[in-house]
Amino acid sequence: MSDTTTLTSPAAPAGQAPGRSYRNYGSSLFRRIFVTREMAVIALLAIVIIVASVSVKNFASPITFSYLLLDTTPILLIALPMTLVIITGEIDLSVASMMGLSSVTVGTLTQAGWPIEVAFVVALVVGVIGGALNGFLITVVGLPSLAVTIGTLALYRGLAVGLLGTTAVTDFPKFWTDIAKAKFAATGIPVVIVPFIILAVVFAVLLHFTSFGRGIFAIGLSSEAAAFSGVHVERTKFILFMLTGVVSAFAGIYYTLRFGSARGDNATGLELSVIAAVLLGGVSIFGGRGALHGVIAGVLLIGVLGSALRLANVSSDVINIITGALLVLSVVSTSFLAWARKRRQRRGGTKKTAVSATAG
Amino acid sequence: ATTSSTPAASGAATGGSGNYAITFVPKNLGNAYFDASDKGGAAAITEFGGKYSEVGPATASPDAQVSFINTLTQQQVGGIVISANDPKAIGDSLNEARAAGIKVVTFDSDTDPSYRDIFINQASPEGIAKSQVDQIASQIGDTGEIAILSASANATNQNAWIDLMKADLAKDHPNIKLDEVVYGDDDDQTSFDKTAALLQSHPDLKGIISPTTVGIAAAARYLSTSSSKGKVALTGLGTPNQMRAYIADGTVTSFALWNPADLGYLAAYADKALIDGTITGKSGDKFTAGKLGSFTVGDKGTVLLGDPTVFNKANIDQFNF
Amino acid sequence: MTTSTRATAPAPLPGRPRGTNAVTETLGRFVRARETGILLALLIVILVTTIKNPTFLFSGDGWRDLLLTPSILVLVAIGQAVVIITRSVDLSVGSVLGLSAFLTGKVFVSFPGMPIIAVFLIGLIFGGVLGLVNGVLVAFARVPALVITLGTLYAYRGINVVWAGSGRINASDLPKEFLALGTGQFLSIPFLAIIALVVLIAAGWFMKNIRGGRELYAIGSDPSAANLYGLKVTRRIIFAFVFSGALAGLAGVLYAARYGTVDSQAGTGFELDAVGAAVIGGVAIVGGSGTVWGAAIGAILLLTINRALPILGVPDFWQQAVVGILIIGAIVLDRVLALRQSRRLIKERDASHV
Amino acid sequence: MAITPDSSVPAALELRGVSKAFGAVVALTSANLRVDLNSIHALVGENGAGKSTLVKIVAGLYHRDAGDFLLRGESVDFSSTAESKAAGIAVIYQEPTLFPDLSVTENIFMGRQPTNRFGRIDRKAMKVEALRLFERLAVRIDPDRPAEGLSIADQQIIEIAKAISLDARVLIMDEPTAALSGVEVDRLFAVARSLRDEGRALVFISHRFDEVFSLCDTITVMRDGQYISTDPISEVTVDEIVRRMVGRDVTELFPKQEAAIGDVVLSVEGLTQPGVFTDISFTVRSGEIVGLAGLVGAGRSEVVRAVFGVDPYAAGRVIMSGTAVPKNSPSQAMRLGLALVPEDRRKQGLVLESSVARNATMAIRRSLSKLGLIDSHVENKAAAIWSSRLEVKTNALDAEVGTLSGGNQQKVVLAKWLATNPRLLIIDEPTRGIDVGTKAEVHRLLSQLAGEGMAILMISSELPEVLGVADRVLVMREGRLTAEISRTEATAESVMFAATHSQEHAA
Ligand SMILES: Nc1ncnc2c1ncn2[C@@H]1O[C@H](COP(=O)(O)OP(=O)(O)OP(=O)(O)O)[C@@H](O)[C@H]1O
Ligand SMILES: Nc1ncnc2c1ncn2[C@@H]1O[C@H](COP(=O)(O)OP(=O)(O)OP(=O)(O)O)[C@@H](O)[C@H]1O
Ligand SMILES: [Mg+2]
Ligand SMILES: [Mg+2]
Repeated sequence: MSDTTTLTSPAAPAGQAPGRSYRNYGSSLFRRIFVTREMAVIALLAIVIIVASVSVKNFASPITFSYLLLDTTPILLIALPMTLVIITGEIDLSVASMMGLSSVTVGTLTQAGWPIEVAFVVALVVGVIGGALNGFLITVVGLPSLAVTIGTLALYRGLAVGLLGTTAVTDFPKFWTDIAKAKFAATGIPVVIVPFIILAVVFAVLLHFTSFGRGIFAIGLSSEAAAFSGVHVERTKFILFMLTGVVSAFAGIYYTLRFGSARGDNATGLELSVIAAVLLGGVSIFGGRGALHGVIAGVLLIGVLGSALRLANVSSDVINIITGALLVLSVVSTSFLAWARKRRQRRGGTKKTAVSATAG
Repeated sequence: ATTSSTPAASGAATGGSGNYAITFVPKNLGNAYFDASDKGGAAAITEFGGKYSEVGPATASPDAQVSFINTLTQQQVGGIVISANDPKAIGDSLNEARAAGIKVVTFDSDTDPSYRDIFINQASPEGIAKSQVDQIASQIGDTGEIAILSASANATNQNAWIDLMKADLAKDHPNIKLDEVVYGDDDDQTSFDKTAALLQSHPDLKGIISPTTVGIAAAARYLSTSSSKGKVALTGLGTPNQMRAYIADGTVTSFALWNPADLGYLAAYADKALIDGTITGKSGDKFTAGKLGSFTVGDKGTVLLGDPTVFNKANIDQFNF
Repeated sequence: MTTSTRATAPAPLPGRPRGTNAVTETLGRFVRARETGILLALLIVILVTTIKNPTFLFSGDGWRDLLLTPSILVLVAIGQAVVIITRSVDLSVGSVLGLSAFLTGKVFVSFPGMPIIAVFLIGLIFGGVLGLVNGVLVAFARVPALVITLGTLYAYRGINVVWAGSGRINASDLPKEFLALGTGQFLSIPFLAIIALVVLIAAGWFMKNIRGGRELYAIGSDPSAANLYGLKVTRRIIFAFVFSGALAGLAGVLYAARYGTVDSQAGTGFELDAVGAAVIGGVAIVGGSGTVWGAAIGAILLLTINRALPILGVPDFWQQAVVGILIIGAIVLDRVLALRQSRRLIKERDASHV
Repeated sequence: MAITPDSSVPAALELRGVSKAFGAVVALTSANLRVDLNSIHALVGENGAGKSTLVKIVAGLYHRDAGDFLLRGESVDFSSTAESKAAGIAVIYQEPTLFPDLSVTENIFMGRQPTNRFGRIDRKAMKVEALRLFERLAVRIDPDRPAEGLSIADQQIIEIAKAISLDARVLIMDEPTAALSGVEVDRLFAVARSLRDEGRALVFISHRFDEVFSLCDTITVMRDGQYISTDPISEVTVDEIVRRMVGRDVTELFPKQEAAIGDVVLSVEGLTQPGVFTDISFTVRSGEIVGLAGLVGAGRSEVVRAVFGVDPYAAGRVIMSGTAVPKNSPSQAMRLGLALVPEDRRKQGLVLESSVARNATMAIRRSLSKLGLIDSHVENKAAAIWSSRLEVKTNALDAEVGTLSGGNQQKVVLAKWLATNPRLLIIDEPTRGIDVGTKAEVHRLLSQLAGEGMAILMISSELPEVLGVADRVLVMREGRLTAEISRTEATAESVMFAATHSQEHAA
């Protein structure tokens, strides 16, 4: 401990001989990147695509992927903010109802003669308000998010159904309905993928490369410790719920245009698909763990599997069974792998020599 | 095998493809009514040597139907026979299917005419509405309060019938008052609980019309065990198998339905005629549908099956579907 | 008025006069209980609706439906509450209910002479086995229950649809006596309500007074501490899921008896109602606290609101919105009452310090 | 009270050549421990020496990789804590582990509640028994209140009550006194001695040598997961033990440097939160170390939490160099130069499942980011600076903090807050669970930081620490400030008097 004299405040240059030096990582780069839950999902996705291309007739065509993207875009979109919400240890079950409400908002306003662009804006504002209501009840009143969003799931759906009643609004400007379905010529890639990619980049940076994101992970692992470190726990959650609301509203607008139909029951039950995909993508429901690339792969995996099986004339019930089993298997397998690794280490453990940080 | 993203085949079919792979897409699977109708379709397709299959979503939502339609387009089937969950939402995907040369027939529940080649109408809406109103009127003595238990709030056919019933009631049955229309979402439990609520909120209710097979069965089940049994009349559209017990115990006097198997049978033959190029769906086209004889395409590409059958104690045992 | 907070510890305990004090203490505990607020809300709903339309309560069918309608959900919510108390959740209950209901019908179709009691047992055991699958996956794989049961929700439902196809069980397939159970009454109390009440009392007693029950609370309160205590965590978690599954299975049998029609979609969405009922009834979603009584009251409130709305003149289309508002209102009310109580506790502590 | 280490009587508990590794981290290489009945056995060693790991092996929580484990001469192999419990071993773990939602009584008796004939839990008997235990420990805790919200000290006492009530033949206590103050410690020792005299074997782990020497009969020293020595306590001195622990000489003296005391940095005026603390006013100047003393439960932690903005307060003001510190906003407080090292490092100080690097840079993550983005290389570099200065023992910077030993975890918390370069450092129990070498170092560090002009507010339940380090001592009792004593006047007596004055049960 001869170095104790060098203990100075960090304002002093960092170059002075420290007492110890540290390895940055305990395992190799290869292990850190490839032996992860996210990579497992991505690998599985690749395998499913390859197998399906070879064995399922009509699968390996661009049209498969353009349909796939058109169909899964709402889930892809909502999965982004949902991932962040779940990493903080909360959950939002009201997303599909918010899609319905946003859809109905666009429908009623255009029906009443408003310009559709204004209707879009109003729908997004409705999304912000709905998200803020969730956020308010959860962070300010202090209620559990599962309970609150079960309530708003009913409320937002109820408002949507109440507003439109039996009617469905189907008259939308062709310009907009075409955009929702447009593809980049020849490639078959739908245009809606552009806003998704932009949002995906924004959310990935927000989650993985900002101090806000660091706070999100800390909240999920220990919100008390996060609060003691100056993380705005409540504010962060509030923002995330608002983001979820507005992205859900955006997905609702897309849904309306894609199907050219605004109805109160649009997208019913989509929340479970979103959550299933997020969990499949390796996000821990207890919070604190997860990454966006895994989530996107998770959504696509469910989507690709579904379209391959449909093409292979597998009925929708069997597809549901497979989706459910996949979800269970994926989480069980991670804990099984962890268990197996532990066993292996335990057996080999005694022979290893002490590897710890070298004293300076 | 890759196909180009926009199939070259033109929409204006001159037919003759001979591709008799016809797929039925019901509103949802696990629905007895569609089970019966699709069986009729299967019978017809076997008769003319085509390839029958059935796909569909587990719950009745339009977006799920779209995925299936897209898949069928990719699989290059010859024809699609579909009961639409939304008049508009599945339209684009149907048109893409038609652009790929697939012949689209809607049955039971239609889309906008621009999205399909032909609609097989089970019965004329006017006929259905009138038969329902007449039955309830005779059962309650043409006076008193009634209510309607419908399927989902967006069901196109239901809403059309209900509007016609309202008009009919206003015109010919001034003493009958329609208290309320409630929606059981074609779900047993919801319909059941809505029936209970109806009876509670309208103590003077004399009759219920439920123009949906799920709804009428659930309502009958509730009535049969409540103190209103025999006091509140119930009629509507139901299948004989589901209603047999309630006709027998007197909960229900009569109800109506067309034969769903015939509906599917006719739809299959109509699709064959389109595939063959015998018809194109314009008004006045004629085709023969096996044992059902010959039919003429009417206004807006609609083919009418015929009048519904009214079931009562006397005739119910002759039917099994 | 009570002896709570920082007790004057070694003070002789048994010196307390029995009569009045015990009564006030029980009363005090009741007033402070988390379930009280929600019970109050339920009574208000019933009262207001009855004033608007007396037949809501004072008519044969009204009284019967008040008790009958929530009975099935009460059963499922009891099981759900037990699972949530152990810091898990069982989203597969709706699918288990559906499968069990369909099985019930199939049993009667295949073996028309089957005694009704045997069908009940079959339903219980069948549900228990499905719950066992959940429990084993959750407890051994140490995977969050929400994920596992979301998976089995899909899987069980899928099995149901594959099995049932487009088939359905109609009332005419079921024996008369069995159907009579679904709506019949004993001393003007429906059988279903009696079954639910018996299960409720048994479960409530178990959770409060038996070691196994208390250990469920402990596990939910802090699983790692439960491990350090040497509690049989795995076994208890499996038990909770088997219990929830068995009750969902029983509920499936009762569903068949009550509704008479069962298709492959029976029980869809029940999971959210059950979780909602438990949460509304004060069962903390993070485990460790709440009672099955609360969950049962929550279930009754949820369904009674549903039935009251049309009577109160809320148009059909707006009812779901009102239900949403009421759910939120109920949990906010619960929260406000809890806050008030903790504030009161602090005040009492201050007073005792002086 | 003769100690017979090599008698033919089998030891109550014996471990020979035990090893244990967690992945690449080797916690124990060859640990020995032999505990006799009728004795209290001290187990000492630096942070991370492997004491707690050894305890957990005995408790059946971990399985040893190699070595022998004998109980009364017979080889045993526990695969769960239930088995060790059944074999007569009770353990108080280093970190209290209670069920927050359950009542204090239920916490004590969970899993073995008294029942009547029908298996129904006999609540009354249970409560009477709990009150009896508390009486024996001379504490006042409401047996019906939930464990949620209890202070660490009270939690520790419940752990002790729980262990005693097990009536075990072997009682192992892993730093039970770390959170306790004088009175409770004395009481605990009286109970421990009476248990010994009843013929039981006790193992006592502590970093406080005065306690070890006053209580124990035998002492075993461990270093780096290895057995070093076992001696009767009367035959060794503190200096010798310390030398064996760290492998060289250490002075336990607190090297207080004189620092120029400057302007007022923090001033707190009339801070009040009903039921917790009342009318608290004090100042801290730059270069000054202010000690905040008092019995456990006096409300010291609550005051500093309110100052930092984690807890609310009803009335009063907090002023930092003339600027008002807004209520309920730790991040604003941090911006104004406050730092708080909280008392409960596992819940409040650290995100246990996160890496050393993430934790160490948690409080400076905003200043580390460029254009709003954080680079993990920058993060690692920043984390390494303070970790290395405090000699944090870790395998790599991405190791989960939860896998570090208690003392090393505390160092990470210190690193995290020193990295913010605060003007006022509030530090709640700075050396709880820290070994002697590091402790002296922390004190030197505090002194040095003060010398550089930092203002320091230190809460400590250890009187020698307060007296040795502080320039000025504030004393709290039952939520009120009762005395302010300058360094020259501060003695053990004067501080204790202010802390306990007018308390009936004061020792
Ligand atoms: N679960 C674990 N996973 C990985 N490493 C661990 C784990 N538990 C302990 N260790 C490591 O084992 C070593 C010994 O830790 P242990 O907690 O036994 O030390 P200790 O002597 O009790 O220290 P202290 O006095 O600080 O409490 C440390 O290096 C620690 O990091
Ligand atoms: N068992 C209890 N019952 C009720 N209130 C309690 C109990 N224990 C603590 N409190 C409240 O919490 C306050 C502070 O407790 P705490 O032990 O955290 O104080 P502290 O002086 O910061 O102790 P420490 O030495 O651990 O830092 C007390 O003043 C008291 O009001
Ligand atoms: Mg330790
Ligand atoms: Mg404290």
